Amino acid sequence: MTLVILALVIWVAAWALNAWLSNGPLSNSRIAGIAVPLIFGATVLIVWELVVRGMNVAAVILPPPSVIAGTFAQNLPTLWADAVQTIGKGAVSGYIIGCGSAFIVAIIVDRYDFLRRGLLPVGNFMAALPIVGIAPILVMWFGFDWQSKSAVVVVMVFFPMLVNTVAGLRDTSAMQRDLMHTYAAGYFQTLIKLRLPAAMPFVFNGLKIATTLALIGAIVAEFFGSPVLGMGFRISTSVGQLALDMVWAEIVVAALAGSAFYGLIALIERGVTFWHPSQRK
Amino acid sequence: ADDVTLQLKWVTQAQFAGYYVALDQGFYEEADLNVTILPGGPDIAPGQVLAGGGADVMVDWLPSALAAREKGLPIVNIAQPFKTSGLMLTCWKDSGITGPEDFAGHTLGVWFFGNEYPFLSWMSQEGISTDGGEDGVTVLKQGFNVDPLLQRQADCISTMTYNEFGQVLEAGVTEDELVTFKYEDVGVATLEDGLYVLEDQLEDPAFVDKMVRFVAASMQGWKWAEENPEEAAMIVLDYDETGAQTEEHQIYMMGEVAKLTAGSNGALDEADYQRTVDTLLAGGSDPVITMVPEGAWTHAITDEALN
Amino acid sequence: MSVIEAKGLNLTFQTNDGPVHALKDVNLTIEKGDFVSFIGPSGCGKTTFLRCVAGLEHPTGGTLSVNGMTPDEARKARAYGYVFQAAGLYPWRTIGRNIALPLEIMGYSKSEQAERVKRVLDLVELTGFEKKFPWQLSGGMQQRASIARALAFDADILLMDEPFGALDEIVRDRLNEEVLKLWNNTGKTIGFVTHSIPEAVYLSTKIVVMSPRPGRITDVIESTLPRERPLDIRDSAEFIAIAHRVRDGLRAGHMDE
Amino acid sequence: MSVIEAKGLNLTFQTNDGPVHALKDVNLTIEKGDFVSFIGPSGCGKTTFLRCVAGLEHPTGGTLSVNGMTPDEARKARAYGYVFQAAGLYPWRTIGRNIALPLEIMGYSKSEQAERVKRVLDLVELTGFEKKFPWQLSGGMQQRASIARALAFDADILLMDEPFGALDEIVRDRLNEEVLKLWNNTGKTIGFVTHSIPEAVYLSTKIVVMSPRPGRITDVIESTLPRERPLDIRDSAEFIAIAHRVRDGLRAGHMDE
Amino acid sequence: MNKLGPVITVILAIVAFWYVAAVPMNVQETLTAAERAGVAVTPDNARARSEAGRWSLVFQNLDALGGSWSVDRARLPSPHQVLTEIYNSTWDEEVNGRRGIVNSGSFSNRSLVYHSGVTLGATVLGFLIGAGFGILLAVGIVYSRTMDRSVMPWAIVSQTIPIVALAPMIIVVLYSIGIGGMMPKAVISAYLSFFPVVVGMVKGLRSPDHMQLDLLRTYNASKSQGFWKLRLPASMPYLFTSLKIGIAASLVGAIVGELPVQRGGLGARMLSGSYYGQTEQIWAALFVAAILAALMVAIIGWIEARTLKRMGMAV
Ligand SMILES: Nc1ncnc2c1ncn2[C@@H]1O[C@H](COP(=O)(O)OP(=O)(O)OP(=O)(O)O)[C@@H](O)[C@H]1O
Ligand SMILES: Nc1ncnc2c1ncn2[C@@H]1O[C@H](COP(=O)(O)OP(=O)(O)OP(=O)(O)O)[C@@H](O)[C@H]1O
Ligand SMILES: Cc1ncc(C[n+]2csc(CCO)c2C)c(N)n1
Ligand SMILES: [Mg+2]
Ligand SMILES: [Mg+2]
Repeated sequence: MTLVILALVIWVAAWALNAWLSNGPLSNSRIAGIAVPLIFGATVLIVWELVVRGMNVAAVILPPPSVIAGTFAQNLPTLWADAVQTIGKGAVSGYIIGCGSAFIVAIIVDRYDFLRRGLLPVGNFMAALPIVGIAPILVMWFGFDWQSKSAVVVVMVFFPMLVNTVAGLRDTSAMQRDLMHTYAAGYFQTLIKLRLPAAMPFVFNGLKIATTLALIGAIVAEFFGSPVLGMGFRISTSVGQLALDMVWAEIVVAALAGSAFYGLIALIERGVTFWHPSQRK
Repeated sequence: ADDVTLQLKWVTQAQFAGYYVALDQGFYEEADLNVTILPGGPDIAPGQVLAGGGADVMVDWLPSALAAREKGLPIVNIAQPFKTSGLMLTCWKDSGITGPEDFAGHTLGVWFFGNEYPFLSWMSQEGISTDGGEDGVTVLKQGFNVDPLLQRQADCISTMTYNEFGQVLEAGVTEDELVTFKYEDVGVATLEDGLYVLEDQLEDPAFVDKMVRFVAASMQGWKWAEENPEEAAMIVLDYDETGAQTEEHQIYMMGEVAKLTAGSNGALDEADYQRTVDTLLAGGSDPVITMVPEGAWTHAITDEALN
Repeated sequence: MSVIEAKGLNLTFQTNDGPVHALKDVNLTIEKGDFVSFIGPSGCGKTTFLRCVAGLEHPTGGTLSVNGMTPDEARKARAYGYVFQAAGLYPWRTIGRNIALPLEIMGYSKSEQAERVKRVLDLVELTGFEKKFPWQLSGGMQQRASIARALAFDADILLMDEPFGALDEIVRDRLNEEVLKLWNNTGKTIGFVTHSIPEAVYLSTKIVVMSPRPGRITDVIESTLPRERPLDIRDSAEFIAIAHRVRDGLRAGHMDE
Repeated sequence: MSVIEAKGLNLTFQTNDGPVHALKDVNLTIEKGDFVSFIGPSGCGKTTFLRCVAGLEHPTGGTLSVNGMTPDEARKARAYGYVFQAAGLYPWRTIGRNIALPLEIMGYSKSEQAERVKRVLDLVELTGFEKKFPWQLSGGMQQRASIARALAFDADILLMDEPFGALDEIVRDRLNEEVLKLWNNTGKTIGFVTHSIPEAVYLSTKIVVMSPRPGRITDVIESTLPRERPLDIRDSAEFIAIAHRVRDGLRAGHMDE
Repeated sequence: MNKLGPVITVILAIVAFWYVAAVPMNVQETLTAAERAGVAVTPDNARARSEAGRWSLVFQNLDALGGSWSVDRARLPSPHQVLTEIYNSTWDEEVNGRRGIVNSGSFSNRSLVYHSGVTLGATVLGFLIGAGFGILLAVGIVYSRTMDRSVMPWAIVSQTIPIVALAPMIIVVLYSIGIGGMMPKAVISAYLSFFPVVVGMVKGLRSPDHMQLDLLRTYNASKSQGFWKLRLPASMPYLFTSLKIGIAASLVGAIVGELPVQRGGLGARMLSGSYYGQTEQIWAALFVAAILAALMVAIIGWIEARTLKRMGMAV
């Protein structure tokens, strides 16, 4: 019980510290911008640890963060091999194929208005097909290895990417298009010099959404059949073995990799769409 | 009436007919019990539910129960309605497999989620590596169905006599196209579907009393089911909320399950238990359990319930 | 031969609320070297007329010729440069590359591009800003860059649709002077839309006053001001007289509403 | 007692690119019933000064009093109405409810609200448009609604930041006349920011010419025009003389750059 | 009509492609069935066929492919098989089935109508929780710098966690504190739907420009007046856009929650379809789920159109 009260005290104290950091004299400094979320994250972990220990929560229900950290450190090779299988092979290949083909299809769809009006509503409908239903089908079609995971990721990222890219390609002002018209520019010239650059903020929006989807898709697909390797395999097997610490270690890997993947795309976005008001400040 | 919650290992099907019959026929009610049956499903670990207090008693396989016990979850077998193992490996005959010695180089489908222990024990007893390669086997984590076999993504898959094997046959495959290895026959049988509770709960006489009545009524249900397989199957069907089970398949399943429960009066047979433990310990470099488990079962309940 | 000649021009937009008669019976002749301003209340069809000339909009009646061709042919022959109300620079291109844009599209060689960009940057006094991005420049500088872009390829006709609408009066004065200088130096034919009476009077050889619903020309005023125009010509009696006439024309148009 | 009194006012913004000296040593006294225009090139601090008066910005030096209080106290006492450059009507409220917004916030009773809305709608000649949404009105009508909103509660001071910047010249003329009428009828003290020299001269009793970098007052011109001003006063010699002085002041400010 | 034309064309093209694709996709099963029925096929054993290419099998056995569009346990059931399954498990089951509504007075647990209802309940409950929580969080983030800075980054990280992996554990943990029934599924739905709502709502609450905010300051308006009179109405278009994403996510959440809890619902249907190799059942449940999603999005769209129109914000 004392541990739980301690957790409460720490929570309040950390919140007060964060409130001071955000609103006090340091509020505009870079340090505060980084420290505040970190302090918040650390507080969550400490409170988690104290509550789990204080209330004697069974390790097979929720292990404390310290145990998870230990498991993480001891199983680095396994975690790494799983990540290579799931992220390196399944997610990344699916991400590239899915986003790449959506990009190309978007350009074609955008060119022919008939396709746009026909394909987008159907696409929206297909995008609503729940992935957990599609995954077993794709595992049946593409086998147990990473290819089926890749296929699931392709299906998951395709429509968000398509919709965003199509929206982006249309996101030019009438004036920008008229300008091209006054130069009597052809379709490809307009595409390359106007529409593609103008579409980039949308394209990156799609790419960012797709990062988290790719990761989740690859992991989920492994629940429906896999080799004896991979993050989804490990999570599902470890739950069965009541090795919850290992489950959480994999979740940590997923969160780290997901955030890193997202961050990487955001970084590239910053370079490519440096001109967009949202990137300028 | 006392409340009892039972967590099943898998979805509602004739594998658990005894409990549904006891519920349906009022055996639990007669024992002054108010029983709730929670069906299981993929990725629901019954042990976790038990540990979290979501259930009082669960159905599990002994290997995974022992492994969980070694992991620090103090669960105890209080009854063992299944005498015989229904687990088997089913292979295409045309894959050229005639015995375990031919497994090398083939792809085998295995259930994980705590169901892999019997397979791993068997393989390590045979000295076959499960890491793929020339003289090992490639293991797939098979999903919930027999497609990997039918579509030849694997040469062998795990099946239960009462369920997946039937499905293979229902899909039009004849028995002479197949080679089957029953764990029971190759000497690595482990105890399946037993009833487990948390150890510390057994110190509570009221709980013990509840379990005594529960086990007694459940065994009454099992015996009724063995005697009336078709009606039992229909009862199971009535309790299946997904509406997915078919009459035909459940009747088949009940028939096969009855063969597995046949030899048991509900009390754990120590010899069977010992054989399971030996099998699990025998796993060479990578045994499923590392120490001889202690206190993993008790006759306290069944002694009381069955006299 | 006149550079631009409109005879009985009509344009009706079909909209959800029914047809909008944007131009009605517009007759206008613009000679080579003319500086023609279009002035009139919002919605009177100034932009629409300029867009018809540019081949961006297609009249529903009457004839319109540009350099003796149809507007579409003229557009394809790249007969004019068009300056929009807002600068409309592409934000992902530097000022230099924005100005080079029409040149790239028209297939000029790299060296020719560089040379022309340099020349027009000089003309609009933006030398040194070539490598900057549009948002790093003030509104007036952006507007000058957009004029430079229209000047980069040698079209005889320059169409400007409220190019200085968004700028403050002082900057506007300065750009007015520069446009006049440019017109004097190059002898281009200029069509210029504005809302400002002084601006119209100050710049033009011919002021076209328009009126809305339906959009039509209500007055065409030939300026009597000399070609050489210092800024303080705006305080001269002649200037004020012309401004008066324009204002009266405009007010008459507004009365109808 | 003066209504607004600024003594040695300074305001420096801290930005990423270093400090911006938006107002430097501003001294200004505005008496009750004055109509004061602020004119100057973009970025000279006109808006900033008005916002200081309104208590929306806090000077970093000097003193500023409004009705003898600090600007913040005056804001809390609801001493002024503020009209922004764009109409800034809330699009989800009808014209009537937009005008009622300050009244709701200040806790007027329903019946009082209705009565006042009716009165100011009448004042700006928008009776009958109460139930319309902003986008159903023309720009000029929207701007009048926004003035009505500022008039709905009885503040002695009216601060207007380029209220007619987005309108065309004819509409602007009409609104100018109306503002003058309003000022004559109510005797309010008005602070008015504009970019247009004729507008400033036409409206004001006092014209404040400002200059940027750092923002400061370079000239304060007391108008000699009578309070009663027909539109064609703008062609009078006196008007042109004042306009000249303003233009010179402005050009001097621009020269520094 | 010219709105439907392209859509129908695309659908027809997809259906045509689907039928064509079904031939090579199902060729193994088709030939095995044909072989069992006594038709000669080449190669004549399943093992050799499993090693041959699909297209080569198609061309070697052109006359034995009649069953391609009616195989049991098809890898790709043909469109009419799926439609028949949908019809059988909705109308037919309810009207003619022993447990159907006509004969029993309540929806049959073998019908997708019943299972849609189960899923819908959890979806709506979860959506209400998720959207409500998302809106509250957004208000907190907009009004508190501390929350903005500490919570927002973690809200993004939370979306990189594979919820499907957590779903069974969430369910078990909720069981353990005595929460069962629809609630665990709703919690997963809420987890998936809160994020789009937070993101959209934060954007929406921050959408008023400086001028609109300053206007209120000149009236010396209080914070709550600023919320009710400015921020909230200004956020409406953003709110509805994110609610549409949220409800679709919520449906996915409910289905995910139904996988491990085999107690009815479309998710349970999909799994049992997979469990027994009944691919038509999976496809039928999939399509019904997508139709449900489309319907719910349409309902929110309808409410949006009405609300925005009443607020004068519809264009
Ligand atoms: N693409 C269009 N479709 C329908 N109506 C249009 C279109 N373009 C312009 N109009 C209508 O035609 C009329 C003339 O418009 P135009 O833009 O030429 O006016 P303008 O004189 O340039 O006005 P402003 O000073 O506001 O720019 C207006 O009533 C306008 O609403
Ligand atoms: N919030 C702010 N932060 C930093 N700098 C500011 C801020 N507001 C104004 N400035 C700077 O202060 C100076 C004066 O700005 P202000 O808006 O008062 O000019 P203005 O005279 O109203 O110009 P305009 O005619 O363009 O409206 C400008 O250089 C501007 O960039
Ligand atoms: C995820 C998961 N996969 C496989 C099994 C294996 N299993 C054990 S009993 C049983 C029923 C047999 O008909 C099955 C399939 C499981 N429990 N959970
Ligand atoms: Mg126009
Ligand atoms: Mg300003």
